[in-house]
Amino acid sequence: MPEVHPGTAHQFETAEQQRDADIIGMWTFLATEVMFFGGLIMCYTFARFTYPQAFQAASHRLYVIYGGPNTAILLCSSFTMALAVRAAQMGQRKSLVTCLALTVLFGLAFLTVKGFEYHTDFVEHLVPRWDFKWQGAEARHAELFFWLYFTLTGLHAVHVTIGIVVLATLAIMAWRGRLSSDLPIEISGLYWHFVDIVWVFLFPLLYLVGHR
Amino acid sequence: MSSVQETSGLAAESYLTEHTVGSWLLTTDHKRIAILYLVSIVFFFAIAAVAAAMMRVSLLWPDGRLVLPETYNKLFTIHGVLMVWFFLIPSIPAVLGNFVIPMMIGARDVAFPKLNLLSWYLFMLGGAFVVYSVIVGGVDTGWTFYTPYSTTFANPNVITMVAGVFVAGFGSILTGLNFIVTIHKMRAPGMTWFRLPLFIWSLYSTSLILVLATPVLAITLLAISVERIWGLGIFDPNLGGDPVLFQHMFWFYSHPAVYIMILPGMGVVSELITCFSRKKIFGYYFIAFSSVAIAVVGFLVWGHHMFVSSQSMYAGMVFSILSFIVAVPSAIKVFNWTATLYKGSITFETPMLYALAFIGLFTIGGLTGLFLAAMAVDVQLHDTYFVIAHFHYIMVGGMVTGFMGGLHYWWPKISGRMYPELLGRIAAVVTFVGFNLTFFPLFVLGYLGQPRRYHSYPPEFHIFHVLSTAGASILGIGYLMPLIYLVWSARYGERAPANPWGATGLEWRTPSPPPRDNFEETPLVTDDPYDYSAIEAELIDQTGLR
Amino acid sequence: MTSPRTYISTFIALMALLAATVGAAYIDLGQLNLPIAMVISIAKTLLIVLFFMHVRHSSRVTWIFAAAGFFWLLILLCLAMADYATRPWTSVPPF
Amino acid sequence: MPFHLIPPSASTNAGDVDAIFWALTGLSVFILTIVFGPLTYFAVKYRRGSKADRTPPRLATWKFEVTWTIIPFIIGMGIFAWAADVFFHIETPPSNALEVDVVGKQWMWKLQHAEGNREINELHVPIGQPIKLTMTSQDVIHDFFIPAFRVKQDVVPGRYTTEWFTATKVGRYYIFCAQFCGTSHSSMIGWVDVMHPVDYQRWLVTTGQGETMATAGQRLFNQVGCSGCHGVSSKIHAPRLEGLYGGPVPLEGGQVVTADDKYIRDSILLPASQIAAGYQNLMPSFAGRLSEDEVMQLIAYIKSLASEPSPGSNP
Repeated sequence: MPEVHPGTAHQFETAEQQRDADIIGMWTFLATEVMFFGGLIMCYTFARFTYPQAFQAASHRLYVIYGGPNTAILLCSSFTMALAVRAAQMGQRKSLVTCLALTVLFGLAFLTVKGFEYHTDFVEHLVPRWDFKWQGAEARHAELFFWLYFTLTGLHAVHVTIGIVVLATLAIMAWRGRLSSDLPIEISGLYWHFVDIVWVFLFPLLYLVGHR
Repeated sequence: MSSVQETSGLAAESYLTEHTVGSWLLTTDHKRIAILYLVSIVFFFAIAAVAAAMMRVSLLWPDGRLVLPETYNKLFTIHGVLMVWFFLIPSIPAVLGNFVIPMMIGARDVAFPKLNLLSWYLFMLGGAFVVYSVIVGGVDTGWTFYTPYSTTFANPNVITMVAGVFVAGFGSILTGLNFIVTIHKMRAPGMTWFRLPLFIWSLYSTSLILVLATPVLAITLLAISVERIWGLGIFDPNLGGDPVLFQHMFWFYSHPAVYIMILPGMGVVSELITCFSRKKIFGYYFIAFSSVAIAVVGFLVWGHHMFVSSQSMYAGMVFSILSFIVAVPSAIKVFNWTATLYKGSITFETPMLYALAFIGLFTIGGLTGLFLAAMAVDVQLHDTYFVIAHFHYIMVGGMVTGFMGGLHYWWPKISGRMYPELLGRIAAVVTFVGFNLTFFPLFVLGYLGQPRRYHSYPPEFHIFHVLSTAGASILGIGYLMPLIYLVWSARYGERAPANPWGATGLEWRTPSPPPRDNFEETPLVTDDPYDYSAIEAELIDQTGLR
Repeated sequence: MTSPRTYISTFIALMALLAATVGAAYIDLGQLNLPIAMVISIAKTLLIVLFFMHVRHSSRVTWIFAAAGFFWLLILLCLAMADYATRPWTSVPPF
Repeated sequence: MPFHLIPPSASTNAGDVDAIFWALTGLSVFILTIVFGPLTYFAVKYRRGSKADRTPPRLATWKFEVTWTIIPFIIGMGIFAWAADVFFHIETPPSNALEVDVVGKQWMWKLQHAEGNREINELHVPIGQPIKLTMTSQDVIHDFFIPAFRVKQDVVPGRYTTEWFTATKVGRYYIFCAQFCGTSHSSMIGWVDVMHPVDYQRWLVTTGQGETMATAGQRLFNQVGCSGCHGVSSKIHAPRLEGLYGGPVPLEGGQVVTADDKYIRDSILLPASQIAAGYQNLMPSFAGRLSEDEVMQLIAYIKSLASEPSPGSNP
C-alpha cells in the first residue's frame, strides 16, 4: 500500500486518491456552473433571436473600450494563474506568491474597470427599471438586453469576487508557508480559468452583437 | 447463521454509539447524515401528506366544502413543493444512497464528508424557508410556478418559497457531486465498474441529473424572484418576454427530475429482486446502461409537457419521438427483473413484496406515460387527473414503494434491529391496495376531462373522487404502520445479524449497525455482484431446502 | 508538468484571438458575425481548457467531465430554440 | 350519482383521438399480461421450497435483450407516427372555418362571433361546420378545453393561439379552463351549445348586436384615430391596409413576413418592432389603450379589407 500523506483526510487511502477526487469534484462543480450560466444564456438566446434589431442597437450602447481591455485583463490573469499552478507544483514558494498576487491584482483591475463601466451605464440611464431612458425604437426590448447584461455580468462579477477572495487567502497562506500541498492552488486555478471562459463568451455576446 | 454473536460483541462501538446532540448535528459520518435526512424527510412528508389528506377530504363534495378555493390552491402547492423537493428527491438518494453507497463500494465515507453535511444544512435551510412561507400565508401557484401567474398575480410569499427551493437545490447539487466523485474514486480494490451493484449505477445516473439539471432550475427560480421583485420581464409578455420560455427552462430541470424520482427506486428494486430470488440478476449490463441511457435521453424530452402550451408543432414532434425512445430503457428493466425470477428460489419478505408492487405500479405508470407522449391523446389528457394518476403511479407507486422496500431491506443495517416481519407484510399489502384504489379512478376522471387543480367540480365526477378518498384513507394507514413499527423496532426489535437476508454485497459483510469507518479493514473484491450460487449452496447444506 | 513555453504561446494565441474577435466585429459580415464570434470563443475556450487547465494531459474522465457541461448546455439551447425557430411553420408537413 | 366511464364524443376529431386512446389501452393490457403472466408464474413455481427444476439455464441472454429492446422501440415509433398525424390534423384549422374570437381573463371567457354576437362563458355553434377559435388572454395563461371535442389549447397572454373543431352532436358540453390561473380557476367553466344550423341562425339574429366584428372594428378604426394615417384620404405616409391581410410584407432590413393576426396585433401594440420597408417609425403604440377584444375587432376589420384592391400608390 502506498504511504499515506499526512494531509490526507481519513476517508482516503492515499494522497493520490484524494488529489484525483478533488480534481474530479472541481470539474463536476464547473459542469454545474456551466449550466447555471447556461440558464441565462438560454434567456439571452431567446431574446436575441426574437428581437435582433433591438439587441443590436442596445449592444452598441456598450463600450468595447471597457469590455475589450477587460477581456485582455482576465486572459492575463489566467496566464499568471497557470504560472502559479506551475510554481506550486515545482515548490517555488516565492514565484508562487508573486503569481498569485498578480492574479489577484488582475482580478481587482477587472472589477475596477467593471465598476467604472457600471457607473457609465448608470449615468447614461441604461439601468433597467431603475432609471431607463431609451431614444429610439423598441425601448422594452432594449431594456431586456440590459436586464440580461446586468444579470450576466453581475453574476460573473460575483464569481470573480469569490475567486479573488480564495486566491488572496491562498497567497497569504503560501507567503506564510502554511500550504502543505499544491492541490488547493490547482483546484482554485481550475475555478479561476472557468470564470475566465465565461467572460470569453460574454464579451462577444454582449459587446459585439451584429457588426459595429 | 452465526453472526449474531459477532454483532452483539461489536454493537458497543457502532456508528450509533455516541448520543450527544452535537455528535449528530456536527457529524460528517455519511451514515449519521443519512439518518438526519431520514428524520427530516419524514417530517416534510408528514406536512405534505396532511395537505393531501385535506384536499382529498375536501374533494368528497363536488362544491369542495372543507376548504375555500384559495386554501385548496395553497394546499396543492404545499403538497407538490414539499413532496417533490423535500421528500422524493432526497428520499432514496440522500437517505439510502448516503447510507449504503460508501459501504457498497467498500469505502470509509463519501469523498467529501463535510460537503455532505453542508448539503443537509442547505436542505434544512431551504425547508425552513418553505415552511416559513407556508406559515405567513402560503403560496397558490402550484409547484410549477408558471409565469406570469407567479410573477405578477400570486402573492409575494412566492419569493420566499422559491428561495427555499433555490437553496435546497444547491443541497442536492452537492449531494450529486459527492456521489459522482465517491463512485469514481472511492471504490475498494477490485471493485471495477462492472462489479458495482446496480443500485450504484442507478444513483450514479441520478447524480448526473442532479448536477446538470438543478442549476438550470436555480437560475430560473432566480429569474422569477427578480421578475417578481423588480418587474424585469424575460417571462412577461407585456415586457417582451415569453411565459413559454419559463416552461422550457422549468421542464428542462423538472422532466429529468422525474428521473431523479424514479431511477433510485429502480436501483433498489434491482437489489431486492435478485436478493429475494437468490439468483444472479438477468442482464446486468442492460440494466446498468439503461440507467445511464434514461439519465441522458431524459434530458431530451421535456417538451412533452408543452404539447398544448403553444410550442411549435414541429418541436412537439421531436419531443414526442424522443419520449417514446426514453420509454425503451424502462421497458428493458422491467423485462429483466421478470426474467431474474426464472429458476430462482423466491421468498416473500416485506422488501420483496414492495419490489413486486413496484414492478406492477411502475409498469402501469410507464404505460400511461405512453398515452401522454402520444401527441393527439395528450391534447385530451394534458393537465387532467390522468396526468395526476400517471405521475403518482410513477412517484408514489414507484419511488415511494421502492423507498419503503429499500428502507425495510437496509433497516437491520441502519438500526441494528429487525422490524416485525408480519406487520411489515401487512403494511405492504395495505399500501398496495390503498394506492390503487386512490389513484386508479383518477385515470378515468382524466379521460372524462376533469382538469387538475380544481377545488370544485361537476357532479358527474363525484363517484370517482369518493373512491379515491376512500383509497387515500387506506393508503394513509399503510404509511402510518411502518412509521410506528419501525420507530418501535429501532429500540425493541430483535437484534439483527450482519447479513439477515443472506445477501451479497459489501454492506452485508460488516456488522449491523456498522462501525464508524464501515469496515474493520478495506475489503478486497474478487467476484461479480449477485453471485448467489455460493450463498445458496451453504444455505442448502444448512436447511436442506432449495 | 507543462513548460512555461507552452503557457506563453497559449497566452499569445489567446491575445491574438481576442484581437481577431474585436476586429471581426467591425466588419459587416451579415449573418456571419455571430458564428465567427462564437467560433473564436470556442477556440479560446479550447486553449484555456487544454493548456491552462491541463486537460490535454489528464485522464479520460476529466475530458468527459469538461465536455459534459457544454454538451448539456447545447441540448438546452438547441431543443428550446427548435421551438422558437419553427413557430412560424404552421402548415401541415407534407407526409 | 349519475356517472359515465367515457366522455361524450361530439366532434369529428373525437373518433380519431379515441381510436389511439383505446389502441394504447389495449397495448397496455397486453404488456401487463406479458409481464405479470410470467411474473406470477415464476413467483409461484420458483417459490422457496418448491420442487421446481432449478438447473442453471443456458440462455443466450443477448437474444432476449435485443428482442425486448427492438420490439418496444418499433411499437413506440408506430404510435408516435399515428398520434403525430392526428395531432397535426387537430392543430391545423381548415380554411373555410367560421371564426370566433376568445379572450380569457381571471376567471371568465369572453367570446365574440364574426357576426358580432358576444357571449360570456357560453359558445353557440352550428353542427357540421368547422369553427376556428382565435384566442388570447388578458392576464395569465388559461386553457380552453372542451373534453367532448377532444381539443385543448393554452391561451397565452401576448399572442394568439388557435383551436378548431367541427361539432357532430347537438347538445351542451363543458368548457374547462385547464391551466391553473388563480383562486377561482375551478369556477372558470363554460358551456358549448351545439345547435342545428337553423337554430343557430335564429340565435344569431335574436342575440345580434346590429354590427359585425368588422364593422365594430371599422368604428374603432375611426374612433381611436387609425384612419388619420391609414385612411384613404390621409396625407401622412403610412401603409395602406387594403389587400394587406394574408399577403407578404417586406420589412425594413430585408425580412419578409406574412400579414397574419399575430403580425397585425404586434403592429398595433408594438409598432416599432417590425417596420414595413419604406416607412418611418412614426406610429405610437396602442398597448394599454386598446383591450384585447378591441384589437381583435380591428384585426377583423383589416381582414375584411383583404379582398379590396390594394391601392397602387404604395412606394
